[in-house]
Amino acid sequence: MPETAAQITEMIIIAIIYLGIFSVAGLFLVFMERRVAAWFQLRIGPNRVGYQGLLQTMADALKLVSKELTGTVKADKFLYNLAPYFVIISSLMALGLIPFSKSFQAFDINIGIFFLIAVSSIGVIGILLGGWASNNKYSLIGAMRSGVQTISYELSVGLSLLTMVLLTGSLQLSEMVEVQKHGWLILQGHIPAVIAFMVFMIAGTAETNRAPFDMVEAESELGAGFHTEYSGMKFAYFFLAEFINMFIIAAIATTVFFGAWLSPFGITESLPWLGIIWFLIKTFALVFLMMWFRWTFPRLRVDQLLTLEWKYLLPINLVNIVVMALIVWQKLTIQF
Amino acid sequence: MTNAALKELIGSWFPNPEVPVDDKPEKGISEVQEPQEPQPSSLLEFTEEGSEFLNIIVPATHLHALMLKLKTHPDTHFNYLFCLTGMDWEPALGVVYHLESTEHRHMVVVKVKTEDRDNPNFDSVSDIWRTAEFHEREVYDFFGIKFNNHPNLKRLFLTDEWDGFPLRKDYVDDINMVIK
Amino acid sequence: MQETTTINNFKSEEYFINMGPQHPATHGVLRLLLTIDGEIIKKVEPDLGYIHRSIEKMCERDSYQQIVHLTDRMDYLSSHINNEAVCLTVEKALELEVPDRVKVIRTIIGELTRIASHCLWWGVMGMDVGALTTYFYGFRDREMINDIFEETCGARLTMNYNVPGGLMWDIHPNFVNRVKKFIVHFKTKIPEFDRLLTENIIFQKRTKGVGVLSKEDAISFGASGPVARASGYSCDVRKYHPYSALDKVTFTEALQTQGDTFARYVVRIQELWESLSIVEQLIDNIPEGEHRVATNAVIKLPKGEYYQKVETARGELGVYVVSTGTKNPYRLKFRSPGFSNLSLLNHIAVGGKIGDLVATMATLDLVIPDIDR
Amino acid sequence: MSVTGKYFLNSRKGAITQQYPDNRDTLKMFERFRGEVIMPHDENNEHACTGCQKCEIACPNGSIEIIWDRGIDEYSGKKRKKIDKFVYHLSLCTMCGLCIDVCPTDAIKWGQNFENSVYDRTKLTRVLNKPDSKLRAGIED
Repeated sequence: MPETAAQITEMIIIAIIYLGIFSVAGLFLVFMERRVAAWFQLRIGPNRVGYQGLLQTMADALKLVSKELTGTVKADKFLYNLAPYFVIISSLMALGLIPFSKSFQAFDINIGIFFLIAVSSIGVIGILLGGWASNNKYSLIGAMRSGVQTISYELSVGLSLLTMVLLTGSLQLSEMVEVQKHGWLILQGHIPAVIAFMVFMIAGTAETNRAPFDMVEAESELGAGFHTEYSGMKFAYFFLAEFINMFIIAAIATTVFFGAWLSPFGITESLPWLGIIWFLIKTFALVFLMMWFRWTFPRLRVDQLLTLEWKYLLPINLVNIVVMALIVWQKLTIQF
Repeated sequence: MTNAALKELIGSWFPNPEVPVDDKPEKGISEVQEPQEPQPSSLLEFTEEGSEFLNIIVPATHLHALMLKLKTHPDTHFNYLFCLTGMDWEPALGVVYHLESTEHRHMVVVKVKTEDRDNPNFDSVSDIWRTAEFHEREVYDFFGIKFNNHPNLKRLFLTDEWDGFPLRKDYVDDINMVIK
Repeated sequence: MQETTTINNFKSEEYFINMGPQHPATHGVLRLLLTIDGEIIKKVEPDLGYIHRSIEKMCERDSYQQIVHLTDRMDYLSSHINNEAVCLTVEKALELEVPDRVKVIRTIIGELTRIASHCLWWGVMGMDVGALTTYFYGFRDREMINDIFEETCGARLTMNYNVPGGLMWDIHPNFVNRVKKFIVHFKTKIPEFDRLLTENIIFQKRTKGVGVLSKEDAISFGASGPVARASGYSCDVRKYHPYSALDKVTFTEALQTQGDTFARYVVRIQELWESLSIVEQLIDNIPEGEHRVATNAVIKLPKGEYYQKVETARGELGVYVVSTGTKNPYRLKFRSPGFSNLSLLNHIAVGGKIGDLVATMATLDLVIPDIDR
Repeated sequence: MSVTGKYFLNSRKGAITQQYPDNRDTLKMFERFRGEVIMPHDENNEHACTGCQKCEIACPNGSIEIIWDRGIDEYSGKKRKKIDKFVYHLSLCTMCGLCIDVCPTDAIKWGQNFENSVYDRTKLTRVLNKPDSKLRAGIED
């Protein structure tokens, strides 16, 4: 087999594996959200299909696939159909960078973090397109809110990650993890790192359009926001992408703040394959935290959302970067 | 204020031009019942029969002036219009206003009537009590009573093309109405 | 700013949007015609009548016993209080003195209805501002009350427990125990309500200073109930015109002066405490006696006009009966609290955002069948 | 968050869900529950309805129709009213309870069945007295 063909085959195989991960993770996250929400709300949650309802989301996905695709007559058909793919492809691309373990990472480029931030903000184009092309006023309001929100909170995500990059000195994800062998970054950077983590979680929740920042959907205000006019599998793409984005935000936080696949205090250093388990445990803990937010807090108003970003998070972030720089300069980091 | 005091006060606002003011004492209920009696000293009719409140029956021309006075006069100060009812007395159409003063906590009922069934017409009180805006729309909707100077007088519950005024006694709808 | 063009009364930046009749925030089939400039609301115009059943016309053909069950279908969240209003009117007209036992039971169930209604409102309020979990907590407590009702009255929502002259049945033997259990349970839950929503900083930011209604406007718009009391207008019918056993209990009227959405919220939470204390005062002192006095099978009210007001969970409900002495009322008018409260929506929502409108509407606590009678 | 967190941890025992079709056997309605109007018959296939039509008058919606006849009462030998069919339109019924309240002989009662939905509208019109049933002895208006 010629080398290029082999490479292409390899890429295809990897792509298929990632697609599998994508769908399984997405479906599991949906299921987890439903169960967690149910437990918060004195309910039982889906427990009929499969063991403890594990196959419930599979059944739902099947139902969605088999449903009719409806749309408005005056919609811009091309953009309308294109929008879900934007959203889902951007989140799929971001997934490729996540270092599940030392050897399990699709591509480890030297601008890893930068690429993640860049890619994850493409998704908003899909939302804007979807809202615009649906020819629905509620969708349009939702899409505009989404644009405003994502552009604002992109800054905080970037800056809070930049704070941590000061510590590692590299944008490459694998190197960032290597640095954390001497203590997770949230410990190394202590106070500014904790602040950066908090800012990142808030901004990350906002960027994935989840409650309490679900201005975009805001079902009590806008019906369903930008995907009001979508149905069947196209709706499912949006839905799935939302959950994958949540997973990605949690995964980035795990990588940058909690040492990715590294076990706490190196207790399972000798068993490298356990890394993936550690990674998933940490990620799902953060995902759970985001779900906890969602099922507890009321939604912000759109102007308050912007106030929070521009008047509070951004200045805090900027100060935080300076503090972090001072700490790195004075070598005040905690290292084991 | 007691009903009698209210009656004294309110009655003095609209003296009957045909009767000298200090000529006759007010007779109250009996005058309403028997129109052959001598002219009352006020343009307003008062009655307390069959009701726990003081009822004032006012000619349509004086409705708005009376209402404004009732609201603004410091002794009456009826600032809370809590019920506005359209009525079909057969043949007369009318409106019943229930007023309360949040300061003095007394209540009064004002009634206004018209015999004109085809084009009943009263002055709107929505500039005095803003709640009347919706209530008058409801009355217009069900009784077809028009209110002059109402800011937005159109059907509230029924569709614009609805034919007839359902709460009138002579309204017939063979399909939707079940008569027992 | 450049000159704006105006077409059909719309400025070029403004556009028109339909909120409802099937919108999650309108809680029923209320349709609001919004004129919006971006996110800012310029005008709200309610469009009603989607479920108008003309109950007033139906009442003109029904006997007085039959009217009672129609009032269940008006404000279905405080159906018992609606029933009570009609029964009180009929009893007033007939000059019928009902036994003390009936009065006390009516008041207890009325206050429980109020608690149930406010529980539902609290859950839905949380949901409207985006906190979905409140819905289930509110419904859990409401469910306990509904079980009590079901055991005693036979139905959970449209109870029709009152008849002119008393109650349809005596209370169930378990009633007192269950209510006591509920009081103990609910006392631990209201602080939880507070912790979950009232003290939440996002919630306070969403509601404080939003939809401000001044006292003068509240009176002029005929507001009643918690909406008016949040503006500082003391209007509790239970205080000023006590009916049933309400003159025997002591309670303070919940009053706030800010008049904003948060004040309306706080008033309702306070009312939960008030109603609970009223129930607590009465539940041990249900006097023995008949649960009903006999009336004629055909009730004919004496000629005249009768007006009775009661305080439902939403405000002042008035029943205005005009009788000509026959077995049917000549004209029956329900002065529903929601109708007047809805009329002020345009006044307080203009200038706010869409999110504000939703929060404001949630605290007006509109029940659409009450408006579309 | 503390409130929701507490409920999350106690979710096992705190769930208030009624798993409805599964708990059909254990689900018991209260005895006063107003599900539908029924006419109890005893073991001799006898009911207590004298056909006085008070319920028919009391019903606000016309959901009760009594088709009656005059016949010889076999216990007393007198000629009196007898019901032929007690027709009950469940589709019109609002469960107000006035008919049961007004019934002088307690011939009709509330049934606790709440699963009232059927596939065919005609099934909602019921004849409450069983075929060949007759009036119990000693029941007078």
